[in-house]
Amino acid sequence: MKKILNDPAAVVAQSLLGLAAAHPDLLRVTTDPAVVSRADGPRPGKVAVVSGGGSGHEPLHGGFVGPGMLDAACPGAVFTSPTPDQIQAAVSRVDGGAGVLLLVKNYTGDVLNFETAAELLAADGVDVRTVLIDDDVAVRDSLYTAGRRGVGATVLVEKVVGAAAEAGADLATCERVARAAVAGARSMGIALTAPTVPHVGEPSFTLADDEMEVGIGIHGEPGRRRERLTDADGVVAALLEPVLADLPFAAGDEVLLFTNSMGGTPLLELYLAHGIAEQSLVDKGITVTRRLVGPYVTSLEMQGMSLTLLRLDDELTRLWDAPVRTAALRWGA
Amino acid sequence: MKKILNDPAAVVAQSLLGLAAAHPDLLRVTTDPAVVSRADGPRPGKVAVVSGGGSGHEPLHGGFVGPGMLDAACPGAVFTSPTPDQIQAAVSRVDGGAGVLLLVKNYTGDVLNFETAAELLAADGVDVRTVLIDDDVAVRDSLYTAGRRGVGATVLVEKVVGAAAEAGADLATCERVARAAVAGARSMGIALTAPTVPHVGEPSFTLADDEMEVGIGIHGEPGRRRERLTDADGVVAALLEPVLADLPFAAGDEVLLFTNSMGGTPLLELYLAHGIAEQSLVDKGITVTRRLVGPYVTSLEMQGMSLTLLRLDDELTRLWDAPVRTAALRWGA
Amino acid sequence: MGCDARAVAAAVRAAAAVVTAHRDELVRLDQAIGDGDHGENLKRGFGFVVQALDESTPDTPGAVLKLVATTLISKVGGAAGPLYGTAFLRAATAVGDATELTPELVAKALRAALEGVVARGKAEVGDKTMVDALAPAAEVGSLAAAATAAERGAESTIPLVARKGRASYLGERAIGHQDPGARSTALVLRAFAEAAS
Amino acid sequence: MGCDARAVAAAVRAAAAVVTAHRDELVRLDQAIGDGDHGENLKRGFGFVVQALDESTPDTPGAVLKLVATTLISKVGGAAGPLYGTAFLRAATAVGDATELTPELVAKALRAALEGVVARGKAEVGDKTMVDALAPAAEVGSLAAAATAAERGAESTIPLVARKGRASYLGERAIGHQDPGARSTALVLRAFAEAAS
Ligand SMILES: Nc1ncnc2c1ncn2[C@@H]1O[C@H](COP(=O)(O)OP(=O)(O)O)[C@@H](O)[C@H]1O
Ligand SMILES: Nc1ncnc2c1ncn2[C@@H]1O[C@H](COP(=O)(O)OP(=O)(O)O)[C@@H](O)[C@H]1O
Ligand SMILES: [Mg+2]
Ligand SMILES: [Mg+2]
Ligand SMILES: [Mg+2]
Ligand SMILES: [Mg+2]
Repeated sequence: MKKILNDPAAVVAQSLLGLAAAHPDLLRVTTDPAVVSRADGPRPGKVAVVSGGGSGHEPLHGGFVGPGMLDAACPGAVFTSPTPDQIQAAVSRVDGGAGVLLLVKNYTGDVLNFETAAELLAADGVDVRTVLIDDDVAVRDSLYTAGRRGVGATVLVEKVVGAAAEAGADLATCERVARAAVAGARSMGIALTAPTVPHVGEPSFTLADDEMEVGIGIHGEPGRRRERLTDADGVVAALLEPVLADLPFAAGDEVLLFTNSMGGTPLLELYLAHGIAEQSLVDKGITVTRRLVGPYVTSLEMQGMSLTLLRLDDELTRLWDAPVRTAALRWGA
Repeated sequence: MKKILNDPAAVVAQSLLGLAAAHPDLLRVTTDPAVVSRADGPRPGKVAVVSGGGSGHEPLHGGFVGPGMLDAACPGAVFTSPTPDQIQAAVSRVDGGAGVLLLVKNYTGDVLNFETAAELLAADGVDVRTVLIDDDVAVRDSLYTAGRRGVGATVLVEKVVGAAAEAGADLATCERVARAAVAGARSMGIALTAPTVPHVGEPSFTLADDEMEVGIGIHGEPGRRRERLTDADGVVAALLEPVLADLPFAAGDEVLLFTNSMGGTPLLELYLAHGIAEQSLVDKGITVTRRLVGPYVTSLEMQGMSLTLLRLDDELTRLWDAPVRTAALRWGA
Repeated sequence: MGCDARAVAAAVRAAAAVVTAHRDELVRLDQAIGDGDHGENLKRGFGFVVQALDESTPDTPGAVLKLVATTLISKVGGAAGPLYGTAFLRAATAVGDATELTPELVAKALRAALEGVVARGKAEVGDKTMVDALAPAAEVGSLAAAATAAERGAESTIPLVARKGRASYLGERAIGHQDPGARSTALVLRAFAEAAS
Repeated sequence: MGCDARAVAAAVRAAAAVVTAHRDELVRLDQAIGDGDHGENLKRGFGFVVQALDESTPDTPGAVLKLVATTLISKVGGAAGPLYGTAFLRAATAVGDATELTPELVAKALRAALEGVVARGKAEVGDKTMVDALAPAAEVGSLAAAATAAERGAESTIPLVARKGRASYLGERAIGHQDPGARSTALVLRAFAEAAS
């Protein structure tokens, strides 16, 4: 295993110390339990927006804590959802008395732990709502399964909901915005290489030099199928087609196009793929009015990428454009 | 070779198209010759700050074009410095009549091509100055060698000079600021894996699973020596000690600490290393007043990191804090 | 051997030891069809359980089970944390204040554990989860029989397509792999059975 | 064979073919002690040179050499672009308006090329650069002898530590590898010699 690492069991805590050191003006961090919260929180009268999940997806979620986005994040062990105690601690650090919105990626572990935390918080009198994010079209959605995974859309949902909360929206409005963003977002990803989880010490799967995993998640789970690695045009088409077909997106739509690196894919390749994706959308009569390009929802050092489309209306566009000041996403402030 | 790529010979041009698509409000891009320039340039009466170099180091330099930083960048082929024509074209796109400062990483190829361009520009009556960036302490500096390489400090120099130019400083002042930043900056890097150049198709070197290259550059050149991979404490010490000893930095200094990923090292590890580096500096009585953490000066998908220290005074601190609006670095705007 | 709080604590320690010994196996199973953390999650969680028992062992079997439950819930995370935690919590409630566990109470606890896991996770037998190990175990009389039933149940997950948990993302590709949670459930029940014998 | 503009253009095309054929070898040499692009850089550059010659071949040997120079300077980048470009530019100036190259003019052109490279790159013999191939070549009379001298010079770089160019970053680790620019210089001169014979 090639990593810059001390004790694998302490990687999350030690990394959080570095995050805190890097952004003293922005963040407060505790390691037991692991919580990242706004330096200027709690904000009385403001809805608190809290998310979290396994570590290894950085900058998600800790890198999105700050004015205009998340109030707090609770990072679990690598690829392991946080515990209810952690979630409760995160909420108590930022609860401004106007209610709490939990943004949860739809994985069994995340759902169960946030569910428990929400019950305990409600029992303590906190007005808490939960919105599940489930944008991954690689997974069939059905009542009888765990449902679609939450992947790239997470950063988009966190941004628009954070903007609404920052502007003073009440809990019901924040929840409505979150559900609208989730409803309009679809994603799909591929991997060229596997991530290596520190406590495992070897790659999560192996791929031949001419193979790619299509329909990959962000936890080193194998994808839906293994295919021959195609050129960039082929990769973008393999991602874009199922995304477009699922919602479906149609000519005339205005969208945000999010071209995400899984971590190890360099910007040179990512921008190349982004350009192809934009051109494909233009060809289909879909107007890209906003974009995000970079490694934002990652899977450690995995090479690969995902595309997320979010259908925009005026409200979502305005919320996307609103100022944000976090470690990983910042504009207008 | 596992890459999201069409024709390897066209990778730079196709990636630039994606960069342009992603940032239409910010950038203008041409591919023949390859030039990235500010959408709002040229700015009459403003010193134009221009940089460039081989591609494969993204977001350097194109990701740093915009208000408060570079006016234009000229990306060469992967790991190959740009040509004089390209540099001339970049300058002509943004020359506002108040002079042009060329920021050049100290490599023979970059130096020679920028030198030729500068001669041709001067012959055309452009007031052009050149500042070489040479911060890599892994390379012995001597009159009889090519001198130290330009690595991590590049982004810091581009930021402070860009801020000075944006605020209306004249060419002499911009040059002075650039020289001051170069004089106060030192870097060192290590690699855990090698990058793969698209037109080569295989990794630039091979390392055993327990080895690291110490004193690596950003072009897949082998480093000064190969050592057994240590833990994160060991890696940070191996980078920090030669950096501190070189200037030298001393107790009482105020510094900017830049913890840079070479591309493939995930943020989880990078923040961990950053935390260790900050603590080491605290222990030595050096005060870290500003930081930058992320993949900013990269070598394609190479895993590894570098540390850069920049000694700060009031002027450099103020210039660092000034607003910047580029694809990769943005605050206050 | 009487089955008082000390005996239950000893059984839990034995389970912790088994889970730790099988950490890598469970990691490998979870790598094949999940995210590779199940062995590490349970090892970490049971490590905290042993630590909590070292600090003070509660007086009744029910209280021991409850301590296991709250520790797992607060320390493990992932799917296994709440599901294992709920199983132990329901078992604790089922045995009440009894100072010794009778075979009847053990059977009742197993049924309660199953009900808790199903209530939380909504999985049915055949969905390729720990329910495939726990459900047959809850139908038989003794711990020894439960362990054997759980082992068979865990093996029965091998040919299945998963409908719950991470493995469900794989579709047909999950076929041929044993569910890690079912395997760990069988391991824990076998450890309990041996400690009780 | 007379050495007019057409003959010089033919020699340049021959050099382009050789450089292209040896692209991978030059990439490998540059990977060992540089950044792996030398073969690609020269292949790309000479490709544009051939394209320029296809469009129109200038009238004099000097004009052909100047077209090679400006094309390499404007298309190659890296260290090799300006250095090769300067070499051809100085050679072009050295031969002036002559319509045929005499052996004396060839020798003069080689010396001018060397002076240009040294003026730009500040390397001396023994610094492990293309100067190690070009300097001995510039001392002899004929193109054939120059090619042989350049080949020996290129091989002489193998045991050296580099003091210029990227290989200088490697210190002792550059020992045992041939300098790619010296090797390509020998290849180009051999192609010229064969075309002229
Ligand atoms: N809905 C569910 N009902 C019952 N058991 C489940 C459910 N989802 C997952 N599991 C069990 O949890 C196990 C995975 O646990 P673990 O790897 O620790 O958590 P995670 O999947 O969050 O990484 C699976 O092997 C399966 O037995
Ligand atoms: N200062 C110099 N003087 C003469 N030749 C040099 C000098 N620096 C580099 N070279 C030559 O350039 C060659 C490398 O060319 P190339 O790989 O195309 O450029 P780069 O080093 O910029 O990648 C070296 O092998 C060496 O022969
Ligand atoms: Mg997990
Ligand atoms: Mg090069
Ligand atoms: Mg798991
Ligand atoms: Mg080279």
